[in-house]
Amino acid sequence: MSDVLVDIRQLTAGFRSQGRTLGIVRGVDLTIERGEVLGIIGESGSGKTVTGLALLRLLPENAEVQAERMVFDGQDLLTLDDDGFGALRGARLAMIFQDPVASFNPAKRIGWHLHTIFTRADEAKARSVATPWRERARAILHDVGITRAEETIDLFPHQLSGGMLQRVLIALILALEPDLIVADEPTTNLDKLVERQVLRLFRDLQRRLSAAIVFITHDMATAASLCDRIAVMYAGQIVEIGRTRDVFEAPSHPYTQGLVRTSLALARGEGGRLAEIAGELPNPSQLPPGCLFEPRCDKAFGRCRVERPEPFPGRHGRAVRCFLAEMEQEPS
Amino acid sequence: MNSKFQIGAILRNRLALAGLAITVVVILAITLGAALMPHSEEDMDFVNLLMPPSLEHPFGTDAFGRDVLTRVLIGGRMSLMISLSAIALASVVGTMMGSLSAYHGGWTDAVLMRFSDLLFAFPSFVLALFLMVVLGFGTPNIILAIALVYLPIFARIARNMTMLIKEEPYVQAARLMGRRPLSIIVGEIIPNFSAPLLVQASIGVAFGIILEAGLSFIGLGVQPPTPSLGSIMADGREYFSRGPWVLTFSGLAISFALLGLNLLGDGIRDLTDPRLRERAAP
Amino acid sequence: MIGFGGGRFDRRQVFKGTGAAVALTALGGWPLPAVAADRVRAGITGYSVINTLDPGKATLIPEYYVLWGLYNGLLAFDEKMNVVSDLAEGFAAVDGGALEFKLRSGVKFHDGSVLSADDVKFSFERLLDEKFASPNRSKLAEVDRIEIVDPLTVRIHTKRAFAPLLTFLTNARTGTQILPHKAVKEMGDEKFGRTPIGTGPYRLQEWNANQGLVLAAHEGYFRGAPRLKTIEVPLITEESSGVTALLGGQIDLTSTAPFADVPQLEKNKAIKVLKQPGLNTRFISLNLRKAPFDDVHFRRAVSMAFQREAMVRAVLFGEGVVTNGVLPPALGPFHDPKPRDVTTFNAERARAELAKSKYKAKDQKFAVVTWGSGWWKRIAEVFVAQVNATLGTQLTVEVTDPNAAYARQKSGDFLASVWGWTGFVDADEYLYDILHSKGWRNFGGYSNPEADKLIEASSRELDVAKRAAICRQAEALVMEEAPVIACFCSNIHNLLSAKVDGFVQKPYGNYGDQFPMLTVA
Amino acid sequence: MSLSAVDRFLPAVFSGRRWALPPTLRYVFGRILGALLVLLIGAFIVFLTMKAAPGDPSLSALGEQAPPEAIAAFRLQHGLDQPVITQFASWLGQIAHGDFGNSLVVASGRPISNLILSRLPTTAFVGLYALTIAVLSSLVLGTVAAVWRGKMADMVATSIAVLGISMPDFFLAYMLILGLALGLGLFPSYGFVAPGDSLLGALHASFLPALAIAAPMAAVFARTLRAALLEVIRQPYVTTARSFGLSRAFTFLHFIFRNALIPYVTIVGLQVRYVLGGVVVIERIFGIPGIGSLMVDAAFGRDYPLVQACMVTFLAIVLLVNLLVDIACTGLDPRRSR
Repeated sequence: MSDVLVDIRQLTAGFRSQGRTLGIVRGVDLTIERGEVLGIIGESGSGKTVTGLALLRLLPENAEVQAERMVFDGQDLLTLDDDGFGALRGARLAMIFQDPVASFNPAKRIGWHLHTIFTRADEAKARSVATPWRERARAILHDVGITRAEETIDLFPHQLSGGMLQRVLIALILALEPDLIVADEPTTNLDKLVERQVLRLFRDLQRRLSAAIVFITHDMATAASLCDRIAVMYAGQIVEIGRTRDVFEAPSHPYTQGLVRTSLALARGEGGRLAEIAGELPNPSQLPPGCLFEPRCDKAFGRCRVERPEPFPGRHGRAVRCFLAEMEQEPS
Repeated sequence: MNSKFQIGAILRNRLALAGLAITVVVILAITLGAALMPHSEEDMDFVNLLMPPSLEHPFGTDAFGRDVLTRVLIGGRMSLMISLSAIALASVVGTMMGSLSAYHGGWTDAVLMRFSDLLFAFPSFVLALFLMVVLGFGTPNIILAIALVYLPIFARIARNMTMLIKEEPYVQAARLMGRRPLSIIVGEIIPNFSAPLLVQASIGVAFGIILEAGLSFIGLGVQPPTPSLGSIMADGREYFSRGPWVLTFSGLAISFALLGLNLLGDGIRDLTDPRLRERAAP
Repeated sequence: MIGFGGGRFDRRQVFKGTGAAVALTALGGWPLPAVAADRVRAGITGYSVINTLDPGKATLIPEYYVLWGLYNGLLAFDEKMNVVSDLAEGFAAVDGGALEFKLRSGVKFHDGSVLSADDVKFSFERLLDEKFASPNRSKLAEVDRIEIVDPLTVRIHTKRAFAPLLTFLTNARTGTQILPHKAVKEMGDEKFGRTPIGTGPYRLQEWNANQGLVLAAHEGYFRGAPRLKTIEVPLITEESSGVTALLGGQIDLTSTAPFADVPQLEKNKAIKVLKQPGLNTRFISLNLRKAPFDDVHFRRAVSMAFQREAMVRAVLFGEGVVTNGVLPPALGPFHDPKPRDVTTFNAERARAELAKSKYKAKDQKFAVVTWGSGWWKRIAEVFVAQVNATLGTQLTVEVTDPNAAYARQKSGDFLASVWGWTGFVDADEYLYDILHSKGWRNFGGYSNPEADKLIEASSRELDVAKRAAICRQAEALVMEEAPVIACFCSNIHNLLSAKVDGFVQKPYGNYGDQFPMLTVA
Repeated sequence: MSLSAVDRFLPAVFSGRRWALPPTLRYVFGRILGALLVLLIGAFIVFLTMKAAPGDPSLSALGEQAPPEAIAAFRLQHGLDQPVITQFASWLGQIAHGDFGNSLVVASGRPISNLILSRLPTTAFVGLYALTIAVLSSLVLGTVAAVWRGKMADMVATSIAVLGISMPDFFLAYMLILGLALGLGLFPSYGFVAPGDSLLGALHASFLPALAIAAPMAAVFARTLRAALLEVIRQPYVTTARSFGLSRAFTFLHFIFRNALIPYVTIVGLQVRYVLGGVVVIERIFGIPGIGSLMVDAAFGRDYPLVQACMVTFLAIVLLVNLLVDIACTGLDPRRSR
């Protein structure tokens, strides 16, 4: 058994609509190692959420997902039927969603959610736990920093704040003890203070479970503070991937460079507007013939307009989808 | 993941399409078709009383030897006319009532909406029956009764929508510019919820046809010799065992027309209510 | 709560254990359409209201249907409409023009009391009492006083000779049925109407307003206890529902039948149809006080402008006969079968009469009032369509409800209205009430002194043949002026399930009086 | 311990900070008061409207042969010649004592309250029967249509639903009589068996009328359920449930269906108006002695006090059901209780 937990080759995903398929994810290659935190960064529409959902096979029915290879812990996910996949979810794979409020069943109390998850986890791990569920619930809520656990158990989701709910959600994941957690912008809807607390929880979570986390975000700084590696997505492709330090300190793709610039500007308190990358994501039905970033790229040249760049590998697992990176590397 | 879905989507569209087709066929039938019929809906033929369906009379003849098909077509026109008038009346009055109520708030709101709630709390057919007894017989009274039954539905929609829209900046601006409330309501507010009104109206027309038929069926219908679908059915019920075709065909005709209207109503709602459209992306 | 649907029964009956089938039903089994042989379900169809079972207060046909089985009159009709004895064994004219009635001895009321002359005197005087305000008071209006000769002999003195008196003392739509003096006094009028006591073959056992009644056999009935112990009488508002109920086995007998269904039902072996032309008259009531019907030529024109035969076919599906006046064929010698020109369709003559009239056809746009959704409505439809076609008028139909139509008749707020009467047993009720200038059913305001004299004379003539001749003469005189437009007389029907026998139909539309005659196979 | 048991076990009892009862009660009381107010105003408007109606109850009450003296006596006895205001005042006074007065025409001289109380169970039985048929069939149709949305099953279920709405109930009633009663002889075409006498017999005898009333309702319910299920299926918490690997059945029952129940119950409650409306014609066709046929008889007979009482009864039933649905929805949807 290697350290590679997830291995994905040429993942594509799109949605059928009015007889056509609109591509969202266009050939993503990804390996995730056990226990690592991988950040996926991109603006909305870049395909990062769809990638995450595709990983757990949670896309709606009108989605079309294909891949050359999708392996989780040695198991071929492509040949797995829906029931088999369902057995993996919640047991070994889990996901945290952007909107904690909408993630809870509004008709049920917090305690019910916890109880349901305990049952699911015990069933997945084929164990029986003697501890009364209420006690377990109290303990796990304490673990995620909810001090008034006893009361919280009896409350309905709508009676809790977003931050509290995100904590509860993390508690649920904690109870499930999965090997891989996909977290889709889990802190986006929270204010700065709560966000910091939740991020700390994530770090705890990762440490306690030694689970791999795919942390999807649009915020470079958040990613940098948490992740071991970072993948930058643009228009359904990973344009740059590498160790956080490498990517952050020496962004290679012009898009990554833009993101880092923006992030630094924000951190310095400058208005981000100037530093933002001008332009918009390409329309999926009218993709440019060459590099997908070319229309917005200030460094584009002739070749970029006619040829689509392949990932150019670098040191420490670095890969960049840009002809410039290829040229820079060539002399050495 | 599955390709059947798409077929389903088309099929669902097809249902709406079928609704449109049926409605068009029905409208053509009660206008052009009725005009082309060789028989008159009123001329009695005492030789051919209660004749079963034949080539000459596809739906048979009634107790007066009148061609049932012709009467169904003309009656359909009458029923539709009654229902359309009633719904038009209900939508105009109800919308104005709801909008004014929401716009002014306070006592106006309390009184108008309590009245609307009250109308709404009676079973629709019971209310219509009561109104017919009070108002007396005749087509204008049927229209009035159906309109009163349907009024609160429009009032509610209008009130809810106006509540939302009246806070919009452009409405506030119009108010600051000193425009009269009525002009603001008619010019700025109502046009902004014409879509749900339209959906409700299309459903209402079907509802009105059923209500008219029900009233006619228990003997509170339009005045003879003018036929309406309900009065033809009421006649047919009188001699159901002797000439079952009269009730059966007029009943099937009304069901066919309502099928079209309902499918069409569904289609319009799907088109205008974005929440019901299948989303292209999560 | 008692009901009358499939397999209905009342709980007491079950606990008594009569009939294994019924008992099984109670244990949750399927309702069985079969009934025990000692009961019959006789539906009153086409009606939903019975207000009172006090003959002195009764006005509605369904009330009579039931009370004919609860009471007896002094006299009764046989199936040929001959007056025969009932509570009176016989009668004779005594000197001074009075009628003397000998009562049967030992006749018992439902409460066990015995009938005596005092009960007769009380019943009639109660009817005559103005404070009691009986709707049937007119039947005895000519009675001067009632004399008790002995406990079983009564004399009725009239103010003057009054021919209809005997028919008015029958157990028909008369109100002159005999009540127990003591019981009525004890209960009071109001209560008596709800818990009636008579001498009839059945007594009231249960009564659910607007739903139906249950009658139980009167064991002390003077002709012997009836065979059928229980008669359920559900009120079935819709005539057509009555037919489906009979076909479905939920009832055994109906009081009427929808005209349209009769031919099919006659072919159905599971059902017996009894029918004959009934004692009724259907006409278009005209308001002679207003234009255009104040003009005799216009009335005649309209009367000759439509085919009554077509009307009978389209309205009654053939279940009736055209009439040339108000006296129906079932009145025997009183009816004149000879067709009259004025009540026979003739387009040319109709238009000729119209030409003589001071009114122009094209100006006539008034509505003919009718009601309901059934055959009353169809009369107006056929009438209006034909008259318009023949004369070029532009009459319309106005459908209201029976109540509003009647209110308008009484107040004179109409020009023409479909109208009719049913169940009248004496020619006087037709001629005097409808056509005499003082008749209270003369809504159109018709007045002809010559006719008035003839009608009055007819009621003084005790010889039937002579009286009938005067009546025919009066009718002929009146109809020439077409104060009402005679249309037809409809058949009366009873539907019986094949296993029920013994019902003898009489032209006035009898019902409850036949309950003791019924047998169930 | 099953999960639903847990859910039931969880409420208030153990926790300290509990406020649920007083506001909820206050809410319920408020609603009851509001309903009573509407009832009162409704009764008032019905009374005034009825007085404006044409026709004369004395004519129906006494029949066509009634002479003028009898009519005058009747009008005097029932105060019909008094001013409307006087009549209304005495009517209100009676109602305050739970007395609707006596019927004038339909059951002359009988207390209306008795009449209505004797009819109410019948209508309630047929209505609830119809409602049960409608709810059960719509649960199946709506769920099938939503789960297999866009597929053949959806097509079939949706088509049945649309057909159900498109067929007037009274026409359906006649077709049912023609086919199932007179044709195949499976059910009686007429009459009513009281459930107190024989429950099976009652269910059998009232099947056709209940079905005729239920069909259009079932269609509306099924469409509502389908739409609600489809709406809920798209909710993020359903995706969350799937991401937890919870079984399909569990997810459907506790996440999807449970939440779709809220709009569904609301619509079912609203449709009670429809049930009561349908009852009027259907009761008449099948000869069922319920409030509906009473109302029709009263209306045609111009039995003013009875029509008024029927209208007020109908109003009261609708208001009561609305109240119950409201409370049920508050129970179903914790977000409502605030």
